[in-house]
Amino acid sequence: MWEYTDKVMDLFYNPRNQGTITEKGEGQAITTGEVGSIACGDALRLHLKVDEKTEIILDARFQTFGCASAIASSSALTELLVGKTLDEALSLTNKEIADFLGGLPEEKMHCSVMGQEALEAAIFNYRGIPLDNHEDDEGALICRCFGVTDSRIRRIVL
Amino acid sequence: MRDCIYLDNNATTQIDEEVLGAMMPYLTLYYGNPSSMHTFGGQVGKAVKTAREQVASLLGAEPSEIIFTSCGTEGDNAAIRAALTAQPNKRHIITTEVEHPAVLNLCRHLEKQGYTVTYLGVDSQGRLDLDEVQASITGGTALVTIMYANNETGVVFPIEQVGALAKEYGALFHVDAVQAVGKIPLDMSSSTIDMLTLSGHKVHGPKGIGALYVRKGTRFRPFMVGGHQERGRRAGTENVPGIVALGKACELAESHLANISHERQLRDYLETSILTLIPDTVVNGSTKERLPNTTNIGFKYIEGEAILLSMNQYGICASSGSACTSGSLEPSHVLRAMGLPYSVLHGSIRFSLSRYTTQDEIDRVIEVLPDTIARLRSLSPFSSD
Amino acid sequence: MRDCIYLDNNATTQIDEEVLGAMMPYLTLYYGNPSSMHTFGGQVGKAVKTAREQVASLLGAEPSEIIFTSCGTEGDNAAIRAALTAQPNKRHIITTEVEHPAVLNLCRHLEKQGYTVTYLGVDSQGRLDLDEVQASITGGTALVTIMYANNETGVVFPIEQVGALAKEYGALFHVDAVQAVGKIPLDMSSSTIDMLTLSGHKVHGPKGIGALYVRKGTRFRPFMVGGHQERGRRAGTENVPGIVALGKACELAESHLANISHERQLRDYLETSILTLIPDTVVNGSTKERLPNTTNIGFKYIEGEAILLSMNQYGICASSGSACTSGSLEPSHVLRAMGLPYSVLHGSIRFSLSRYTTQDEIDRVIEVLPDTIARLRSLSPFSSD
Ligand SMILES: Cc1ncc(COP(=O)(O)O)c(C=O)c1O
Ligand SMILES: Cc1ncc(COP(=O)(O)O)c(C=O)c1O
Ligand code: FES
Ligand code: FES
Repeated sequence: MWEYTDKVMDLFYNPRNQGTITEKGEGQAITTGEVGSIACGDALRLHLKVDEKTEIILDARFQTFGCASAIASSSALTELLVGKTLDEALSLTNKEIADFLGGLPEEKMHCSVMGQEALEAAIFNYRGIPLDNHEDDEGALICRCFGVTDSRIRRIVL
Repeated sequence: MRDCIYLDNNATTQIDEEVLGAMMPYLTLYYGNPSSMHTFGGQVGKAVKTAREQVASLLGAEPSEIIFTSCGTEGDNAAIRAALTAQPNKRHIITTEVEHPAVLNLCRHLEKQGYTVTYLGVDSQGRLDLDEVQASITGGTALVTIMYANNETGVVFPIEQVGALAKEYGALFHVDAVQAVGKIPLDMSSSTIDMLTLSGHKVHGPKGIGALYVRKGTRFRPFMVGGHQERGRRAGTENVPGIVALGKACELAESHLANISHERQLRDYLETSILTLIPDTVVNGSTKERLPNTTNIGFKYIEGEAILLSMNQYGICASSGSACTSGSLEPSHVLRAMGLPYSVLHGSIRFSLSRYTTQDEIDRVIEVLPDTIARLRSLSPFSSD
Repeated sequence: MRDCIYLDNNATTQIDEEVLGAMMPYLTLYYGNPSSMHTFGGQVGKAVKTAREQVASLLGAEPSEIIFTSCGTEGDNAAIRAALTAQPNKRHIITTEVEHPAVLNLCRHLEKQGYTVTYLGVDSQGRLDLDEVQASITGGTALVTIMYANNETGVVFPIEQVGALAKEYGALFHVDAVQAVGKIPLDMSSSTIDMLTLSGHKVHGPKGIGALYVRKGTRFRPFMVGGHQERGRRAGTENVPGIVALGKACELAESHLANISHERQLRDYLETSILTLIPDTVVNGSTKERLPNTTNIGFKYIEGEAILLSMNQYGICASSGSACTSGSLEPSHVLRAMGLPYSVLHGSIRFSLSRYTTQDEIDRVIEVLPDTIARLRSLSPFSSD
């Protein structure tokens, strides 16, 4: 049995900001980022509403297919994003997501990486930057889900 | 956790009160070593003898054909090693892709030591193809080792047909019956099985005890080497309380076999209700040849751990995959071998009942499960696709 | 058998009431599988963790260095096999002639598989000769496996000196401490020992549980292959009640170590009284380096089984040789290795005390034993010689 923190369990049972964003006002843009697939066993679709002038994230929503920590990580991510500029958001690490949750079991750290990657995808989509699919990563696959490797997690965590 | 609705009986079971009653004196007063000379040890020896008879009776075997072990895994390891040692010139093993890790990982290990292993596949219903057995078996096959019933799906294999083929080619035949014992009547006296594994904690006995049936006349070398306990076939001071408990558990299991429809009815009710009330659900594995207590259900578009933890909130205990693999992130090797689609693979839950399961408990599951599944689906990016 | 004067604690011991109390909830309420996902299984996981810490504490080890096994025999088998697998190019083992069958018979078995085994002898006091160790060890020695203390005589070996030699030659060092644990303070953190075996039922825990200490960094391949329990080092559903019980037993043993003089005083009193009151008696084994609870006494000119059965009449339980071999007619291999004269060899009795042994019980033994021995001697053709 995984040792989940109370915060993880709370956000799993009562996730904040689930769903999609469809409405936007003037001067606002909606962007999405998606990682993972059903084949892998986890996937996250992140929706952001961005103020085009200030690049401030006004709203963040998620849809997640995955385990309890994937759902909690997604919820945490959306809470951390609102109010940040895109540049500030880009510097968000998966460790901050994990910290927000009071920690994740080591085997589950990649669930938080998924959030960080979906964020990157959403912002790159918004800015029209092509997505790099991390194929250069070395090390054993520890989550087949979307090619996150050991070394990448370590890099991101450290 | 009195309020737990325990539907994880293929992982482990509750000790029956009578079993506990039978073992208690051997945890307290009668602590002697059955191998000792003094009466104090000797009394204990008699209790071990009775237990051996009880286990033998459930299997339709003779007491001398029963070796007590510490668990199902030990039984599997001991049987497979013994079969290979007895036939040093044969280097081929036949097993299936859906065995418990106790057999599967040992076979993988033996491959590294120069054995050739055929892993029989299963169809999308989890069933074996006898033609595949026939096609792979040769005179050089030392051992056919397959499970009686699968722990994840409950699917029961055509044991005697496989055994007949094994006999025809002179291979030894071992059956991991950890999940079948107590749920299906077994009779070794009319069987093709040479060795059969069972585990105490799956039949309302305690953890830490199991047994291996070895047909009279089968050459057997001990896995655990040391003292001459179990007539030289399993060294180590006998786990007397465990043995006595296993004996009683087998006696109770034998008499309960007549009422096994209790589990079957509740299981069927649970299964039908889920399929009816919750959209996008499927039963994994053949429903024809199946253990009466088990159903494995795929909830499409959501993930198993999330389902388990949500049910856990309501005190409902079930599992995804076997307990042995639930610590890992891999989807079940059994469901993968069945070639299930990904939408099902990751969201499958095993419900396994016992003679203690009640109608009220199943009603409660049926009451809370639809909303639980709906909530998780509302979080998923796929369900609306 | 409440009235039994139980002086056979090296064969097996009574479960301590506190130990029983600790394990009971895990035989009744908390039956979950610690590998399961649900809280019900998870709770049980915590109890296993505590038990691991308790065992580690008694040994001065880290919890991650403890692997739970089913008995001492399994620990010995697992350690010896693992040591050999880890060093496939080294084919030499050093052990002693006086090991328990769990080690001795396994070594004999390994000889048939191409290993060379040196069986170190002992002197007439049951002591090892370090020069012999030095003379037999080479760079090709995979493993030195010796017991901490002998189960029949209680003689304690110079473990750290042997271990230092093992280290010097790059051999792994396994110690069967089944009889030493709880009777002698142990501290793995300052020891040369790589692996150490213990057994629950020798330390007022239940039968069916044991542990193997494996020093951090030691390459270890599981003996029992299967699921990933015990961090992949011992497959099989954890014997939770047994594990919890062993933890408590180790905790109690640790605190009792300060009062071990209880056993020593009673043992010395028993020994001195026998030697004084009964002619033609000798103590077998060195009385210097010896377990505090054990005395092995040779009653010349009469036969062990007859003595045991006569004592049994008075409700006194002791043993001749180890329980494992007591079903055989052979005199003890330990006493034979010591080269004792035949007159002693066949009439030797081991008295092994515990923290439950009382002065009254010893008094009673001293009261009845002289007449018992005299009666048997009056039947013997040799005693009048
Ligand atoms: C020194 C020694 N080693 C090993 C064992 C075997 O332990 P177990 O009976 O728990 O397998 C015993 C006791 O029987 C023993 O005294
Ligand atoms: C089919 C099957 N075989 C073997 C085992 C192993 O039994 P044990 O956990 O008693 O070692 C299990 C259960 O875990 C099982 O379901
Ligand atoms: S996202 Fe949690 S296990 Fe892969
Ligand atoms: S006379 Fe009884 S054992 Fe030899």
